[in-house]
Amino acid sequence: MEYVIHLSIVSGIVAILGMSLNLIVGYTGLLSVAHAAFYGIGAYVTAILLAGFGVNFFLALLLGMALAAAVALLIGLVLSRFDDDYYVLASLGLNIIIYSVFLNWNTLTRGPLGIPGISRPELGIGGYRFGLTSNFSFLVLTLLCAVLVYLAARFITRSSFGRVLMAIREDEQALQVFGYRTVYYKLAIFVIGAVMAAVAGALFASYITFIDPTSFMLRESIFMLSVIILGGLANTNGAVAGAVILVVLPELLRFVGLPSNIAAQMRLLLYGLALVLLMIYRPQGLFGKYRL
Amino acid sequence: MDLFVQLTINGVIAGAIYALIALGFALIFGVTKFFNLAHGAVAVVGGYAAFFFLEHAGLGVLPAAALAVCVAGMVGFALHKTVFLPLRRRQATNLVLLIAALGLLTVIQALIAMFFGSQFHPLSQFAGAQEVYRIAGGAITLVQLIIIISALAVFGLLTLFLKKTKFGKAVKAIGDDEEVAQIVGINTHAIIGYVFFIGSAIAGLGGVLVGFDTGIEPTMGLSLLLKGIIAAIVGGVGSLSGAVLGAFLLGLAENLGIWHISGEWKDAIAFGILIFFLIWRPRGILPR
Amino acid sequence: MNAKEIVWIIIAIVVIGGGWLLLRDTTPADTSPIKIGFIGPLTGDAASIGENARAAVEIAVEEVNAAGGINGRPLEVIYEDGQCNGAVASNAANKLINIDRVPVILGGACSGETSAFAGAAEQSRTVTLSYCSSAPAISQAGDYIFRDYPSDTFQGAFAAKYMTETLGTQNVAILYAKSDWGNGIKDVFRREFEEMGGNVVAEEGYEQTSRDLRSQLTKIKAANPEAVYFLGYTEASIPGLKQAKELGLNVPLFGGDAWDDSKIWTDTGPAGDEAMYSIVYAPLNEEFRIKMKDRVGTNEITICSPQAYDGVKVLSQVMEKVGTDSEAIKNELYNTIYAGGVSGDRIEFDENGDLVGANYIVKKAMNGVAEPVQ
Amino acid sequence: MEENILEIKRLTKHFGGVHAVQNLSVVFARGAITGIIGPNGSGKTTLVNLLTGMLPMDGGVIVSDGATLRRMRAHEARFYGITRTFQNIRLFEQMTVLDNLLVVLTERRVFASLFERHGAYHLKKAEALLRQVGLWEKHNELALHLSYGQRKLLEIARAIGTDARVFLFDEPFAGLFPEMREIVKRQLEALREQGAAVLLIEHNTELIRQLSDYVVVLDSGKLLAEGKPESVLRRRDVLEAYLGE
Repeated sequence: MEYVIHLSIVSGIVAILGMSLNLIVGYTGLLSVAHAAFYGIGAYVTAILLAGFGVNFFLALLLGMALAAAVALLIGLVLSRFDDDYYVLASLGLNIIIYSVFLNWNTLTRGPLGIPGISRPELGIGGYRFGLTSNFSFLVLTLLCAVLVYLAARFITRSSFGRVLMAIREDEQALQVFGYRTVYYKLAIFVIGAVMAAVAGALFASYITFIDPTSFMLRESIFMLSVIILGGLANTNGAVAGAVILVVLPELLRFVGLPSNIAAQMRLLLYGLALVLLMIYRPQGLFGKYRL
Repeated sequence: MDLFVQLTINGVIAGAIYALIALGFALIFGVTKFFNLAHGAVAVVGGYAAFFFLEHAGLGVLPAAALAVCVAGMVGFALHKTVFLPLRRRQATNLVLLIAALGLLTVIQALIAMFFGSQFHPLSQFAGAQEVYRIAGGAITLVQLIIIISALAVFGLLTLFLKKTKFGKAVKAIGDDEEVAQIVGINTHAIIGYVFFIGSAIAGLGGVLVGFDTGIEPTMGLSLLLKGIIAAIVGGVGSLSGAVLGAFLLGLAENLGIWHISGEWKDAIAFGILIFFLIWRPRGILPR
Repeated sequence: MNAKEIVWIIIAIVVIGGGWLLLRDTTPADTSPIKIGFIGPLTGDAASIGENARAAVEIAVEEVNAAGGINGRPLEVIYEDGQCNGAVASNAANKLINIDRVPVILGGACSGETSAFAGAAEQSRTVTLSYCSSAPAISQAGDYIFRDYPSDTFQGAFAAKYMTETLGTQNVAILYAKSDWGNGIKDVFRREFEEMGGNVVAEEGYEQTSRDLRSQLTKIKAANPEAVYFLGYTEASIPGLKQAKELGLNVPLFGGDAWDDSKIWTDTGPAGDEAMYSIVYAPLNEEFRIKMKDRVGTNEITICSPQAYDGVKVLSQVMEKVGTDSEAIKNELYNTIYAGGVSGDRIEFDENGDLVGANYIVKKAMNGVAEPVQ
Repeated sequence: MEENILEIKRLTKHFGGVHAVQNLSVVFARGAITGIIGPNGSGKTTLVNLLTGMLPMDGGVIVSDGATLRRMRAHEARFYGITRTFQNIRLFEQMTVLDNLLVVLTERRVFASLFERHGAYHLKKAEALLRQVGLWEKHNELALHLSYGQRKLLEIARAIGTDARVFLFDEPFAGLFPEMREIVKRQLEALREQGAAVLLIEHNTELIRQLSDYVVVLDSGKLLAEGKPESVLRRRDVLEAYLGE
């Protein structure tokens, strides 16, 4: 049962990442592979404040979201000049640069040593304090966050704003002629997505109680991208489904009983193969409403 | 002064390696216009094929290297035939191709790790002791000289070949406009297939030479490739001379850059250059 | 296949798989194998360390079982990939803890792996014996967390002392891998070395995936050190040592225990001559080397493989005595002394679960082999 | 209020060495359809792109309601009441027909668009527009699933939905069946009734003769002739420019 709770927490965190990235990639058509950077910013701010200064989790979470928003604004400004392949490449470069900062700014992030001893969230009402130390209570918090993000994503995509995002994806230049300053929309959704990713980062840091830069590498961004490509672009439900599938399926593979020397590589192999086959046979993913 | 000379030499060596990757990448990009991320995997295939021929088939250094280059070329050709061509036939967008290529990169690296293990293998032990030459106070080994010469020779031969032959003209025509090229009777699919072979073979050569200079491992593909792509973009996308220029520029900037910045920022420097160029000079130094 | 079918198939797989996970029998019979978990990077950038350690564990398990197992029950190891990544290692540990219900996890390798699941292990009272995590912070990770790999504190201090007192060097440069291990030892070394009056003339890091260290070495050479403290793993050290020689950096190179891998010295050949490194004293390990070579095909023994091997031996000794209850194992580990390991002649744990008093010696490479220095 | 909504003076655009539009000065009148004809490559579409800011102009000015603009950016076109259709149809393909229309009706400000307050009004208006071109039955289809003619109609409806005062139609009749032509014609004439300035790029001289009040002939980016359709379309140089292509 604990294992199921664990997987649910991880799925919830990945689902938040998937839903937020889907706003950027699936709805707005900006193929960003920099999402792990914001995930990392959320995680690091939370970790540093919790482990170093004993700040309350929820305050740390808010600060993490704020910093992610600020960085996303800068990065979004840079990225707003590119499209298609160049967007991918530029976002990839920015992810690597931010990863380098996590890795090399030792005085702040402790570099490769990582930050241990991050505490679980604590709810304090008056003199009564309640720590979310059990995995079950943490699952409730994670699901609460995931549901909030889900509702936010649904609200955004069903609003006029969301319609503009899709139109940007389809034909940005034509949309401009109809009076939209598309660059602001792109920036806005990029920042919104980054803030949501920061929530996931804060949850991750607090759940695992330890973070180091390896969790925020380019590889993670590519994983998040696979989540929504598999689940389906421009579909919030699809992003959730993709997250659950990509978290649970590899875990199931642990039970297949392959010889240990190929089991691990087999997982990578299947993952790569899935990407190729999806692109060939179903480029919109399982539940996608948008074909790349 | 010595420091400067040596850092410059280091930069040129790194640049030559990047150039070999960037040349093949730019050649393929020139006709297909998509970012072939599987290009990095092809370089790994080249390195491991050489390792296989040296270690298990007992071949000499030159035949093993030559065969490895061919294997890399054939793998590139096969990827084109089985994945990229069908996708391009149905007008898949660049992003679809890019993600498929990413999947291929993952698959190939996993396969190599399954068959050869994840260890690091230097190939230099098959080539015997290394001669070290001194140039203006800086040091360079024979392998490194060969890398620089190969990069320049491949660039020269490739340019000449594309300029002088009918094949080269067809490649240029496809690069300008694939549909028009098809209309005037060029068998574009066949030509693109050959381009994949040539480009991948060059990357394979890069992989082999990296193996002799430092060593090979299954995961080296992505970092090699990313440097190659940066070089190709900084130089001017799709242009061969641009790719070479960009590669040497990148190599020099990385290695001279850490003169004053600590070495662990090397990757950040490389990608910083990429972002800088993308913003202020997106067509590169020598646009096609 | 249309979308709906695919969806249904996947839902079916997830439901069936999940149900099977929940419902299957997890109580082992008494003659059944004793299962313990293993976590290490079997894929990804650090895969060579994890694969090599797995080979060492397999050898140890075979030896234990050949000698009759643990009280007649064979030992079985469930290998899980941690990818040197906190999130992945945490998934792996949760599976081992909650599904396989292992009493002991041998792992993880990277400090990032161990730190990421230490909380879960502590909470579920699962004994964790890391064979590779060196980060000083792991000492405080919990009662159930042990390691038979020394904390960085010891090695950095030893190297500082050796380089000032025995080698008599005052001005050294540091070249280190940007990993928990490299960075951790570097920090301790630098502090201790400067406290002893030494002077660090240059400090250069490199990303773990980097194989071209020429420019870092060029800068180091220009700083004119009397010696270089070079903390690298096998993959970067082989080219790094060669590149140092090519560049004419003819000062003593001093490395960490990761250099106790004969692959480095056979592959670098003469370029490795005169290089030195510190390593925990271990009396006999020829047999282990031969067995490793039989298994992995090369003479490679990466950092931590000896500790992984010893870890299995220590655990079997403990389980032989107190059975498979994890609390009993934990209590016994604090009291146990294991002698004659391949990673050290005496393995025992202090009250933090750290290896006690690592006894370092220095080895020097010559003609492709590393031999202890008198 | 001035008679001329839009005027261009000495407008110039070149691509490399090629002059796509050269020193072009034209006046577009209120309540009139101005036909623009000329051989392929004569700069017709470039002119539309310049007027909507999709290309930056290299010289000259655009005068909108008497205000002189040296620069027009794409998102500003709507502010000056200019809208367009595209020769090669640029719909928002993977969006529904209804969304294609709604997107040009709704709130332009970023944050206000998140909290749209006039949704019901926009929906009614979109429905009316779609009914006008006979596409309401298709409103839930993706734009890419429409037939060629329906796509053209949707683009025209989208342009009309913007409430612009200057409409630039780039070959709206090309490839349409007669019944659809009639729908388009009705739309154009209705716009003229309402006092808009309509620019009509069209190859079919018969249509130009029927519809336009004024004709501008371009050749190699330069003004070749202008005037009433009857007189312009009779001129020899105009005919030669056409026959020469």
